[in-house]
Amino acid sequence: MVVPLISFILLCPLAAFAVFGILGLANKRFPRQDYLSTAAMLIALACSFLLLREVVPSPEAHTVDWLSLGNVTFSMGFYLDSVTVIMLIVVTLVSSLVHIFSMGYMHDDPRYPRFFAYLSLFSFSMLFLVVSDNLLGIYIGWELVGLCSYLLIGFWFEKDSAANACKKAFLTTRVGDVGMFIGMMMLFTKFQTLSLYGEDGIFTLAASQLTTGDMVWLSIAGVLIFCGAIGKSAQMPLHTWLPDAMEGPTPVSALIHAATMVAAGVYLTARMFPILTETSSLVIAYVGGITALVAATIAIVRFDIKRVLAYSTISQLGYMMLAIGAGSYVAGLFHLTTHAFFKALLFLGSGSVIHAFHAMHAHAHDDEKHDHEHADDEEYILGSEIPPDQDMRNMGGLRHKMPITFITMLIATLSISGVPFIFSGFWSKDKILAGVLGRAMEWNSIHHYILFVIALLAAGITAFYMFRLIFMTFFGEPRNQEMHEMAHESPLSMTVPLIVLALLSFPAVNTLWFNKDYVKPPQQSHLHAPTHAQLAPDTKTGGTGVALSLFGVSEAVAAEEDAGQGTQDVHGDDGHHGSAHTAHTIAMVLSIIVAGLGIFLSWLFYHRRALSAESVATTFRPVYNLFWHKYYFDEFYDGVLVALTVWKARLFARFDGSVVDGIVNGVGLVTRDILAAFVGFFDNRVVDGLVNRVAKITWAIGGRIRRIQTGAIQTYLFVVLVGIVLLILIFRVL
Amino acid sequence: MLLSLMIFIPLLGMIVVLLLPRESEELVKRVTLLFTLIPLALAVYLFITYDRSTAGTQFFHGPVPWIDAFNIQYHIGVDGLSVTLLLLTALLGPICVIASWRNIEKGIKAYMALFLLLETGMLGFFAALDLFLFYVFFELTLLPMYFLIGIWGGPRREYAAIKFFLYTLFGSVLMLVAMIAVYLNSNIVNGVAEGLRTFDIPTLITLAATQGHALADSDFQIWVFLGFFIGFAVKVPIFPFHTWLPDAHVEAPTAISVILAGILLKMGTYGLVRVNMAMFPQGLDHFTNGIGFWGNSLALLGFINIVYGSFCALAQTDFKKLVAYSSIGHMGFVILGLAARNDPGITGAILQMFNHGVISAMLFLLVGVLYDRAHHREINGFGGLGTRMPIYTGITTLAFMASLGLPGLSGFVGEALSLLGAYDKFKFLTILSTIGIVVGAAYFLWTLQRVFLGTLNPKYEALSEINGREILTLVPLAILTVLLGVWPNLAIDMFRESVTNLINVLHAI
Amino acid sequence: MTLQHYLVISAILFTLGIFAVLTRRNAISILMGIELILNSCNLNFAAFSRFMTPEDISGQIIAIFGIVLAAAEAAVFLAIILAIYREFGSIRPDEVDTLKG
Amino acid sequence: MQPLSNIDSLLHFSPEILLVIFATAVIILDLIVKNRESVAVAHLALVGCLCTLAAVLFIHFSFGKGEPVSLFLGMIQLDVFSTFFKVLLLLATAATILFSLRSEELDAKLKGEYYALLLVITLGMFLMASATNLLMIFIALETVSLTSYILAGFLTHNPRSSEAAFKYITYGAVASGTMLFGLSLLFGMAGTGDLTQIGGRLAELLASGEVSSLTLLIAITFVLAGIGYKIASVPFHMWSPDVYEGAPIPITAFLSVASKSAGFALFIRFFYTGFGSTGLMEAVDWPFMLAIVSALTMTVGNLAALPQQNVKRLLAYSSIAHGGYLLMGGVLLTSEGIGAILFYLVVYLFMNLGAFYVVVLVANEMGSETINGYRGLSSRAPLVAVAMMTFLFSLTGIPPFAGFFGKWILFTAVLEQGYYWLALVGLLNSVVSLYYYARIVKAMFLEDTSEETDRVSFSTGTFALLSVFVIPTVFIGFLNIFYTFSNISVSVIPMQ
Repeated sequence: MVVPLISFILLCPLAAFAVFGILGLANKRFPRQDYLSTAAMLIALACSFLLLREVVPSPEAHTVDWLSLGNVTFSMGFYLDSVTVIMLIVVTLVSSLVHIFSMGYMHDDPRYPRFFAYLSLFSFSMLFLVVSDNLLGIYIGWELVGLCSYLLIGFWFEKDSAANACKKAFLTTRVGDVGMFIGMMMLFTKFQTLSLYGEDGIFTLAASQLTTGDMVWLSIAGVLIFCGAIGKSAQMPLHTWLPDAMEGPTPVSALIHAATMVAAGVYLTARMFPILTETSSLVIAYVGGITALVAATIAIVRFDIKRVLAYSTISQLGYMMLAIGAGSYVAGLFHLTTHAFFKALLFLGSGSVIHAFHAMHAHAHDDEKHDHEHADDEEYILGSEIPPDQDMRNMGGLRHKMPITFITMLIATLSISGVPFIFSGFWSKDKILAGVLGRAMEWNSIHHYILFVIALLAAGITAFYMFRLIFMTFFGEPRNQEMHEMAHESPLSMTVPLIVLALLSFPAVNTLWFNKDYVKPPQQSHLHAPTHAQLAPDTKTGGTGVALSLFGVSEAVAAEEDAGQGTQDVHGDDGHHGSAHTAHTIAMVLSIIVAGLGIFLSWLFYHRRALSAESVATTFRPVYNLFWHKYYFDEFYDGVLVALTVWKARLFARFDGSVVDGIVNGVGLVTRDILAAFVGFFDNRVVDGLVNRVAKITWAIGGRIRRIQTGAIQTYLFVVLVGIVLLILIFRVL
Repeated sequence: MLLSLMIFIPLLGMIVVLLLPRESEELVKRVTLLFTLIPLALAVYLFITYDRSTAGTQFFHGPVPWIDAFNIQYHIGVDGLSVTLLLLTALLGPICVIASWRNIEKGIKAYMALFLLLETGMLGFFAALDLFLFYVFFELTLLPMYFLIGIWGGPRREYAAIKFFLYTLFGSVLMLVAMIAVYLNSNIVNGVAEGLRTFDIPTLITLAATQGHALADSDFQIWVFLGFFIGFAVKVPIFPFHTWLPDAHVEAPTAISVILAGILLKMGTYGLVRVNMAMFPQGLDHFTNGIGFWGNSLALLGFINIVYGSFCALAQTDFKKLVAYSSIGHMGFVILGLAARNDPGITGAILQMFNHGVISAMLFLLVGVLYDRAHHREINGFGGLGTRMPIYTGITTLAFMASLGLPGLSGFVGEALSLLGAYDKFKFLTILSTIGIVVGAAYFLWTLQRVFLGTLNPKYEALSEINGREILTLVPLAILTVLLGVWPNLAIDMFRESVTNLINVLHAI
Repeated sequence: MTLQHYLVISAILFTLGIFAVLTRRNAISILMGIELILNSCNLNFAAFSRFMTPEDISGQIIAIFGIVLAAAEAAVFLAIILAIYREFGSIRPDEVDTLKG
Repeated sequence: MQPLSNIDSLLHFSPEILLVIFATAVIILDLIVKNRESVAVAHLALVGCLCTLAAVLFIHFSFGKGEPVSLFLGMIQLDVFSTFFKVLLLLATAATILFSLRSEELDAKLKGEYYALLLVITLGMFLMASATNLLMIFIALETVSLTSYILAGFLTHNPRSSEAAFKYITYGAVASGTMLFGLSLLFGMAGTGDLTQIGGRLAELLASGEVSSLTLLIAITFVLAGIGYKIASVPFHMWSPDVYEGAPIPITAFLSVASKSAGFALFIRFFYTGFGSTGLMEAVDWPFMLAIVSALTMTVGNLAALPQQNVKRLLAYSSIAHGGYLLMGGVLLTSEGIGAILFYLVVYLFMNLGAFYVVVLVANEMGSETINGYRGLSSRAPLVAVAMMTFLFSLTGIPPFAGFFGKWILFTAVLEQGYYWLALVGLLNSVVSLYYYARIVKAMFLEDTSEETDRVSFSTGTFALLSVFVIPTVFIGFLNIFYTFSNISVSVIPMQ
């Protein structure tokens, strides 16, 4: 029953896309592409729910030979365990909602049908990635979602900014993917397979064959594969593409760049969990942690509503990475799901706000806007130039104008800020913090303490900027009257998804994660001594979760106790149980505190105006600048860039000065203009030149020989004489 | 017999075409199309009826004595590799005819006649089992190619044509020396000559593997390997013998570029597999055993091709030249895979050969479509075409994605396998080669952006969408691209046994 | 008079002939040089025949044939010189150089 | 074998006699026929060739199936080898006569002498191919030379032709003089004029030290000067470009094919019979000398051909280069090598004569001998252009044309003897040669004349003759008969 269901889930969106493709090739149009795609997604959603029953008792892989060589066989197949199912549900759910939302949001777009076709293609690729049971399959899905994001970011490709953004996104992720591919090559050469599960899958083999001697290359392989995740999930230092990706339509940002695709990185890392060594885990954790903090700080000072969300996404993804890196497998994935819902909600909400403004905007300054978009895209992409309909400084007091949007977004914000107990975000985040702290206490490793602190800070800042967003957008006085007049609540097709997502932001629907029997973290066979120990926090809070999600806090501790007992007999050493116990309590308390603090501060700043952001900004000018300039990432690249552009102008005038930014295009520029042009030059002058030189020389010799042929007969006879003499001499000498 | 029929029907077609009156151009085209479709039908029949379970060559014709003085025989047959490439050749035949339907102004009759001759040459080359026959067919493709580029080419066609001709001839004379050397040693065992000399490839392969035979001497094999290698390297082309390719491609008419990239390049790699690897395993070993400079030389060449080709492509502003250089890069993967000498490597290389044939054919056809409309190929001269010609943009995107190795499309499988295989032997070089993947993505996407994305260049407001005939030429290739991307076994089944067999030969030494 | 004397003389003749052919600026002189060469050969044949194979006169026969052929050659040569003179108005060999390269 | 007496020899000598008869008959007929335009004379000469051919074959098949027969007390030898060349030469002569019929540059008044001389020169070449005595060799050589001087200068009132004749005779006279000197030395050392005995004698004398290797070296070099001048090998080649350019085209064609073939016949017989003995070759390593000469010859010929504009001159250099290729076969001392030479000569006959025929046609129709005169030929006379293309690529040695097979067996023979450097030089040269041959092809096909010129029409006879050259040029390589024929013909050449 499993295989047909999954196949069906995959086939629905694929078919929807195929219809579009075939008709498009025949230069026809299918008028209701939107219905088709949406229907496909809904069916897929239904099927994924059916799968819930199928998965337990035991995860299993169903494979077919995909590519069989003489003695090696690459199989394609599905692997179905609890995580798969949950991911399936999340993806299909969010996707369907986004489909519905788009019907309203994209309604008057000239390429309306194409948009849905792309969405379907994306859903297919994402689902394929989720269900496939081997690295190759994952990689395939991985690249395909990359393609879709390329197509969708560049959906409005007339805008040069969009054109640049999509290229940047694809290339940046591609850089990561190459790392991942190298990792795959390493694993393949070791194990001669790319399947993960089954007795001849990588995990089993790794567990059985590898010795401590292999730890080094295994760590390298792990990190390399993680590179793919760095690219896809926009971790530092490859994060710069995600903010630019906001050039795409907002539903896309919600679906791809918040809920699903970017989370694929986390999913991949989680899938790789069993072969992560201590080193690679630590690397992952640090990358995640730093990303979380840095992105959050950047988000504080953005004014473009979508960019704030973009950076918050980066930060949250960092959070998940941190969790996985710190061994809190379940926590990471739990946060992935919760985040998927509330972040999608936030984006869609912002979308509805933008839509409200944009509608008006279209009438008011259409051409003017058009101009400035093409005026100077470089600026624009750096984000210092914000389209007015996304600029929070033009908003304010919208809560009366668009109540539904306001309420739903508020819920989401509470959830992401980790407001205790009734919001799912709190639980997932709390799990992560607890996990990190737990690991720190068991191994009492300084690293994990640092990471824990980072995570706390990030949590606080998150709360701060999210509420900043809410306050600036929905509270206070309208800053831009004229726009405010025009603003209105969005149509039903857009508000319904908001409401649904809002409901999903409550823990009750995420109970699966609290059921410790449902999601079991796999064994990590390559950590040193306290290996098994790291499982404790998860299972424990898993236990707690169930209780808490149903009753109040009070029982939480009690529940925790017996959860503790539960785990104690699993791996019975009291020491760590104790540590885990305390870890969890501390984590929970602290997280509540920082969240509260953040919210309170932002209330002071942006609602009560007891403190003025400006004054603070001026007092801490350097810090503010650092944040404002996103740690000078782009500036740094552009600095390099300018130098190169000057060179370019001088050396390679034939290249047009197309707008380039960000590391990828920076590198692109280096290779393109310096290296490539050099190589091209080399090819023309040197290699080809050599050939032509030879030809010329031959020709020249021909000319010389001609000149001997003077036409005077006596010269000829002289040559004869000399020839004879030479021949004779040569043979006397020899 | 069937095979001979397939090879010589185009030749017959040439004669028929030559007999037609030069006025009736439509008729000429139709007849040519017919005579290219018959081989296609036969090739499909071969493809279906080929026994995938054995490595041996099938559909023999011969050996029929031909020139007794040198024991030269007419001997043809196919194994999995040849059958795949025969199918590719036969497929591109009609496609090119259709592609040339409108845009050949002068001398359509001569054009079609030469094209048919060319097809005979290519088909014969892939089927020949007698070394001499092999060489004759190899050279037979030169003349028509020279004229097709030289007469119907672009402004610098004369330069390009003679350059192509000289380059290839240079390569093939070295090949000739090696070939004669093989022939002369083919009957010497332990220093004493016994029996007849032979050109028969299967025989030679077995001889080269028998102890004490002159052909099995490793030094001899190394030199002969070099001779053949240079001959094929020019065709592939392998750095530094590649500079004829960009010129030839840029000047050649669309259909001919398709043939160049689709088939002629494969003739080089096919020769490497059929002769260099199968016949001289020790020679191959000397260049690929990973010890010292020579041990890495072949892989090094592959790596240089990949990176060098990609960077050159990045530097181009001429659409066609860019595609041409990208071919150089992609053939690098083939070399790398072959150098690996293991299952994934060789399979990947062969797949890459076939897929590149299909994909690059698409790319050149697409360039041609654009050129027929805009009459220039300056990438920076376009912009925003995506709004004017959506279908064209769609197909181009597909081709580009396939070419930059997007999984799910055929380009990926070959590349990935070659790299997987190569990493086993040449870790460092392989990792460096992956640069090619990124750069490849870079120049294709950058081109995509400059040509199709952004604001529409006002010059091309009135650009017409790709028409039915052009779509007809592209769709089969596109289907193949997707099909082999999702179902590589379809192709691999054909030559799995042959590859296994080849590897056994290689490991026998 | 031993064989050597004849050989030396013929060698000298030959060399003179070659020298004349190379240096003279007049076609007729060149013809004379050629005649010298041919005659040195004839002398050789005769001498060899006389000293090496006294009983066999084939050498002398060759010499006679040589003289005949020389005469024929001279005839043709003179005819051609006439033609040259008609066309070029000169018989200086270095002025007859329209064909070159 | 016992040499036949003069009387018995006459029957075997009938081909030569026939040639003489026809030569005189041609002159007489010319005196009788008043009409200057009549082609009767030419046709008579043609008939003469055919009769001679018949006689040659008849004798070959009737008397001992080409068992070597020595005629006129060992003056000349009649065997398969000479028969082979006689057939070859007659073909060349017949072709030349046909060319001359179509060539418009010849003076109508002198037809009789012209064709008579052609037959006489053929006679001389017959003798060159079969002479086995120093005297006969010299006579044959002179016969050929003298007649060819006259033929080269045959265009009265054409300064170029006269100049060609002048240079030719001056050069030729000196060369043959030098050769005669060498012959005299040989005669003196060996004490006999009989080629078949000279070799043995010299070997003995060398062994006994009565002959210094220096003298022998000088003698051989002088002989080489004479033969090298006939086959136009470096450094004795310099007459040929000028003469070929100045002479009437049919004569150029004839010289480039026939007298080269005859020269090779003489060379092979002389060196292999005369200097073939191992002892002699230890003293004077003439094969190595010739190897160097051949390498130089092909290189110089090809390189000098690159910049040429005049097609006749270009073909002159190309034929020098081909002389170099052929010489490679001569240094190997193997029957494969000689067989290769013979086969290549057959191929060369057809492709080179064909090329020159096209030159004649173009000279007639376009009145130009330069490459530019060939521009757009493909559109004006497609068949002729295609034919020329065939000849040129065959000369280059590109499959599937016969030229390739010729080179193929030549290089096989060379490599078999381990002369790798020589083979490599030769092959690289053939790559270079492609360049200048392709220049003509380029002019004919790739460069379309701007002004749309009308198509030139040729008589069916022209096409018939053209196809006579094209068809062999395409198919010789694929037929066994020619290989076997050339292999049989070398059987009489003694090999050490």
